[in-house]
Amino acid sequence: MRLWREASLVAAKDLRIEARSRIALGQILPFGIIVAILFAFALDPDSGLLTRVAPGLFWVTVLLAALLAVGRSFAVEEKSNARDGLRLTGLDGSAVFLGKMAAIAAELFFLEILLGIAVVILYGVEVNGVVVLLAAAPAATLGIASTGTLYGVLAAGLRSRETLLPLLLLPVLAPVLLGATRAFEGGLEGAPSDAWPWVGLLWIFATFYTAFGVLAFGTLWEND
Amino acid sequence: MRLWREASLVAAKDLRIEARSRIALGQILPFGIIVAILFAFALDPDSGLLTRVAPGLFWVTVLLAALLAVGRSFAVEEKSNARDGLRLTGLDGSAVFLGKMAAIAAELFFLEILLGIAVVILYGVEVNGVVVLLAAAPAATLGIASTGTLYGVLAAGLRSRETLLPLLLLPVLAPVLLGATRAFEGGLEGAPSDAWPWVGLLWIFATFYTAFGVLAFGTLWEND
Amino acid sequence: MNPRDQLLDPRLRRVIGVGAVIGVVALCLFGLWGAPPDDRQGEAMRLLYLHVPSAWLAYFAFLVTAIASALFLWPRTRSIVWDRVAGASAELGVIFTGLTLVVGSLWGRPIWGVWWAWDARLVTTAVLFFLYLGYLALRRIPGDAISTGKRNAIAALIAFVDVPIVHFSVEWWRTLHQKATVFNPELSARIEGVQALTLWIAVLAFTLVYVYLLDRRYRLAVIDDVLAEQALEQAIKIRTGDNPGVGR
Amino acid sequence: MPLVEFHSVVCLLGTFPALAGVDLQVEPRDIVLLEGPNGAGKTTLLRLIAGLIPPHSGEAQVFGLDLFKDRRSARRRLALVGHESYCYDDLTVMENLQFTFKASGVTGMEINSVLERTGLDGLAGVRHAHLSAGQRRRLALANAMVRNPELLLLDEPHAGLDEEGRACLHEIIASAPSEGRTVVLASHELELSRQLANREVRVESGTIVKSGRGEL
Amino acid sequence: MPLVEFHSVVCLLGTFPALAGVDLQVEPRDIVLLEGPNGAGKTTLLRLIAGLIPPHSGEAQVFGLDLFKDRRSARRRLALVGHESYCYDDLTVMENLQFTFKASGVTGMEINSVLERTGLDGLAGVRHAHLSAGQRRRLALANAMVRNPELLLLDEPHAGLDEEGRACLHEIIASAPSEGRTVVLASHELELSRQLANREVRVESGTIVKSGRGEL
Ligand code: HEM
Ligand SMILES: Nc1ncnc2c1ncn2[C@@H]1O[C@H](COP(=O)(O)OP(=O)(O)OP(=O)(O)O)[C@@H](O)[C@H]1O
Ligand SMILES: Nc1ncnc2c1ncn2[C@@H]1O[C@H](COP(=O)(O)OP(=O)(O)OP(=O)(O)O)[C@@H](O)[C@H]1O
Ligand SMILES: [Mg+2]
Ligand SMILES: [Mg+2]
Repeated sequence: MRLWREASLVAAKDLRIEARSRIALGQILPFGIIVAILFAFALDPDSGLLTRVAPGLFWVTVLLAALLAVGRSFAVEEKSNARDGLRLTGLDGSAVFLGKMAAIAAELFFLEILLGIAVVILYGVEVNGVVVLLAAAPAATLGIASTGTLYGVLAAGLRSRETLLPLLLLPVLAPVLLGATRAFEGGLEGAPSDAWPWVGLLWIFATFYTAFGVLAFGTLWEND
Repeated sequence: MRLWREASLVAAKDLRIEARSRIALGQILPFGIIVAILFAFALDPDSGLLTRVAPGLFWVTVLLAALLAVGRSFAVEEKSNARDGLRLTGLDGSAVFLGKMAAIAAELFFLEILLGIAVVILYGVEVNGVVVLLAAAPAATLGIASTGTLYGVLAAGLRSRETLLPLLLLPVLAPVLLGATRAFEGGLEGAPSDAWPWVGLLWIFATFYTAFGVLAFGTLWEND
Repeated sequence: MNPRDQLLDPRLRRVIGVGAVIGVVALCLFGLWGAPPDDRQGEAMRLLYLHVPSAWLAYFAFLVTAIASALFLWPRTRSIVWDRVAGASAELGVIFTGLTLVVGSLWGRPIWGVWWAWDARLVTTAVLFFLYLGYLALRRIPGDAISTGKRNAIAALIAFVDVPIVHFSVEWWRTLHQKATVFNPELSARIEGVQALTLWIAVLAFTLVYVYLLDRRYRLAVIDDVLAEQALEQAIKIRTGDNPGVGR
Repeated sequence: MPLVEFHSVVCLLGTFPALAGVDLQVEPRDIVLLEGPNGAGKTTLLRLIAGLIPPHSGEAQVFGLDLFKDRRSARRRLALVGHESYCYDDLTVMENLQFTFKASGVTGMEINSVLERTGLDGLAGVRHAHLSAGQRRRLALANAMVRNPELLLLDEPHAGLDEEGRACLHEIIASAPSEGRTVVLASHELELSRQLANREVRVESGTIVKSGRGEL
Repeated sequence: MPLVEFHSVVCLLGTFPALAGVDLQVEPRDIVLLEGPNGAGKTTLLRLIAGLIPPHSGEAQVFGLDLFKDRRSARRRLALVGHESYCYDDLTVMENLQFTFKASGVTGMEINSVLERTGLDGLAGVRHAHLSAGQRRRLALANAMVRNPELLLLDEPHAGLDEEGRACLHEIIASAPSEGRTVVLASHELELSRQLANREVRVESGTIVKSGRGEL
């Protein structure tokens, strides 16, 4: 009970800061859409190639946006050394993890919905299995958010945070990226039935990373 | 003369800081290579599609690495408000621009060489026109570095620098991205002769953006 | 707990060292002359005797890293020994992964006609390589022994997730790379005769080399720690000695 | 039982022994003044007591809890005012205080009374980013007080405070013993601080060179 | 001709009038003390004189140059020690000073003598990131002195300095007139600063309420 109360406190704080600085809405989203357009640009649009690679591009874009969101979530703690203040409150590391992760996941999910609409329109893909998409996206999002938060705190406090984060995060997320792409391929132009194993894999990942994060975050958070 | 002396002072400072924190070499480069691998993975490998999209992916990756490099270049000025110190020295805005741009371009160029080798090996593309590549890459690099520096200072000092920068930068660089991609398509698998107009375009861009930066940077730099 | 400064008993280590040399010589003899060339792949097939054991030893090294990390995280068994073992084993694992990649790539050229393909097995192996490079980079960031140890251990446990993915990639995806011959889902090896014998000699030789190098690398870590401790004593002397300057 | 009990504690920053063997005891309701030259290790000592950095060797206990094993439990019962404000730029003074208050799960403190005590009444709705240096300092103090700490660690709390701010600070320090609080204070404002402290500890080059009641 | 000449200057931070009509004149070789409560606008005034922020309205001249039109030329001839150190974390003390020195293109100053004057001799090779609060403050002072400024602006330079550091600071301020320097100093250490200043200006709520020679 206490864990949830504390986690929601942290999530509320992060979301309030985001709401005030309008970064998720005002900047990360346009960033995502611009990257989507750039890809389309770089990939020679008239070859019909776009619809085929749309799922992959969608998730690579989400991943890049997630890097920004995670970086921002910990940059907020860096300024005026707020991180030390948060540690001094004696909040449980697991609560901080769940709170930060929930805030990032919420931002990403919001982004995915709008980006998804943009991709469907821009790349002209068909949606065959909405249910698959709706089952896959939250799992992938949770996987990305939890790993991102875990690695965010690993890199936080190091002077080179901004650049170290992608380096650490991208390889670990490769399986999530792959699973999400395959699931979306099934849900968009392909056969939804092919996608279900991938959705299962994604949920396994999400559960595993989240549980691991809850256990491990405290250790990372406490020590410097 | 004085402009060059001052610019080289700034460039030397930035490169020394980079050399000490080892971020360009130790982190941005692996980041680039990992992104290259991820792209390849997301794009369904066995279809022979990769060699076709290699130039586009190469430049998108360089662009993303450039975002990191520019962000880092201005993050360095933010800490302890070093930016105000730099402004107080009374250095010419144009010198600061040229210095920072040169340091970023040097880092990017280094990255491109190694990333280029990785892409040739990993994506298995053929190199038909080395001269074209060698003519196009520096132009694109200068274009990216100059625009990056110009927008970097626009975003610097704003609390939301990290996330605002990509948003500002990516649309402006779309033409550079397009030109560089087309030029590389010609220089790699295609016909080098097709590429030359694009190389010309890239040089025009680079010259224009650099000249514009030299003129405009001062204004942006002076005001807050 | 008194952390041990030798991983293996010196006599045992010497035996293993000699065994490793013999193993490698035997592998050369069998691999180059003893085993017959493959009916389809010809001489190129001999690369198998490097490729497969190095891949397996990479798995094994990362497994050791993961187990040592878990032991470090578990408060009851926490000891600097496990952190050192984890680091040493991960370094060897990266080397073996690199060897797998290089040899596989050399092998791919004559057999598949390309150095590299975007095959799930190949890509997951490359990801594995970078993952542990990242882990090693993280290990280099200084801090106190316990905190850095925990941080490293957590990163190692996350990274290990990729190992089963590499192994099962040939089952989960349609790959250019061939499916498992030995540790397949049916657990019945499809390799026999002198070829099988040579493979097992190779695995044995690689394992001995691994254990020997692990011990040596561990020893190096111990020496590093001793040197750091000495440097610290020196630094404390300098700091508390009466020296001019602002508090230094 | 002393609140803080250190025996030959060594603490490293990177590889540098910022504390090179410190012995220190703080009794409940003491007001201890840490003084010493720049770079002596006062900030490091305070952060170590607060459990923000780990000790390297020696014996270190705060509230009887071992700092080698558990740095979190002790933290709940103490507060630190550091060189920086530990606040979020985008939250207002009130929101920052409320967050700390709820996150620490304390009782027996009213945010409004803390605002008054630190002279921040008029600024409750202003964002941290818009505060002046002295106002941030007051907020840092308020942020510590709102947690109603048993042990209050102050790192150069005078810096940047005006006359009124110093008066608020002194009121808080002076009434600490009666409120059941212990104070450890690092400061270069020796004249002001000596009036308040009942013990003075001199730190030099990472060790404690003198320690005693009253002026050294 | 006064070095600084302000007539009813208004300066906005965001939309907030941090300075709401300031009249100020600083004569060459003056040592002016700015005092006033937290949030009065002292820092804003110093940053304005330094040309780091633009004025909104009124008349503002420094070295006879109009701050509305040209903020850069005046900057070459002055230096500001602000709340932060303006230095690069990854460069050493010496490298930071050398960069400032070369970038300002000054003459008639030796880095080593500045290091000595600020008591930083032993720290030339240490990175800024590894300095303590007081050491950073000294470096900020050295970084200003290395530019050999005609006008030296100091924003709470006492904060964080130990006894020795304060002695260095006071030597620098006291010898400013004889070295042809003018000093504007914002500080809450009134007793210490009054001994040095020959003029005192009181800032309150963005305006100057009193100004005069000697104590007000
Ligand atoms: C860069 C290219 C390659 C990489 C990264 C790679 C990677 C691997 C890995 C990681 C394993 C261990 C699999 C396991 O037991 O879980 C493996 C096994 C194996 N590889 Fe490769 N490989 C590459 C190229 C090749 C080529 C070109 C061939 C031959 C045509 C080949 C044939 C084999 C065989 C026969 C096995 C043993 C399979 C078993 O018994 O499980 N590999 N490879
Ligand atoms: N990462 C580091 N590596 C090496 N030395 C460091 C590092 N961080 C701090 N130091 C050194 O540790 C010493 C202790 O610093 P500390 O901040 O504790 O001093 P202090 O007593 O608070 O000084 P001040 O009065 O200036 O605030 C300083 O000499 C500083 O140079
Ligand atoms: N961006 C902003 N928006 C609104 N108000 C601001 C902003 N920035 C600063 N202020 C306000 O401007 C006022 C002037 O601040 P300034 O830093 O100049 O004060 P100061 O005299 O230096 O105070 P101190 O003694 O605390 O350093 C403060 O009241 C502050 O709250
Ligand atoms: Mg200090
Ligand atoms: Mg101020």
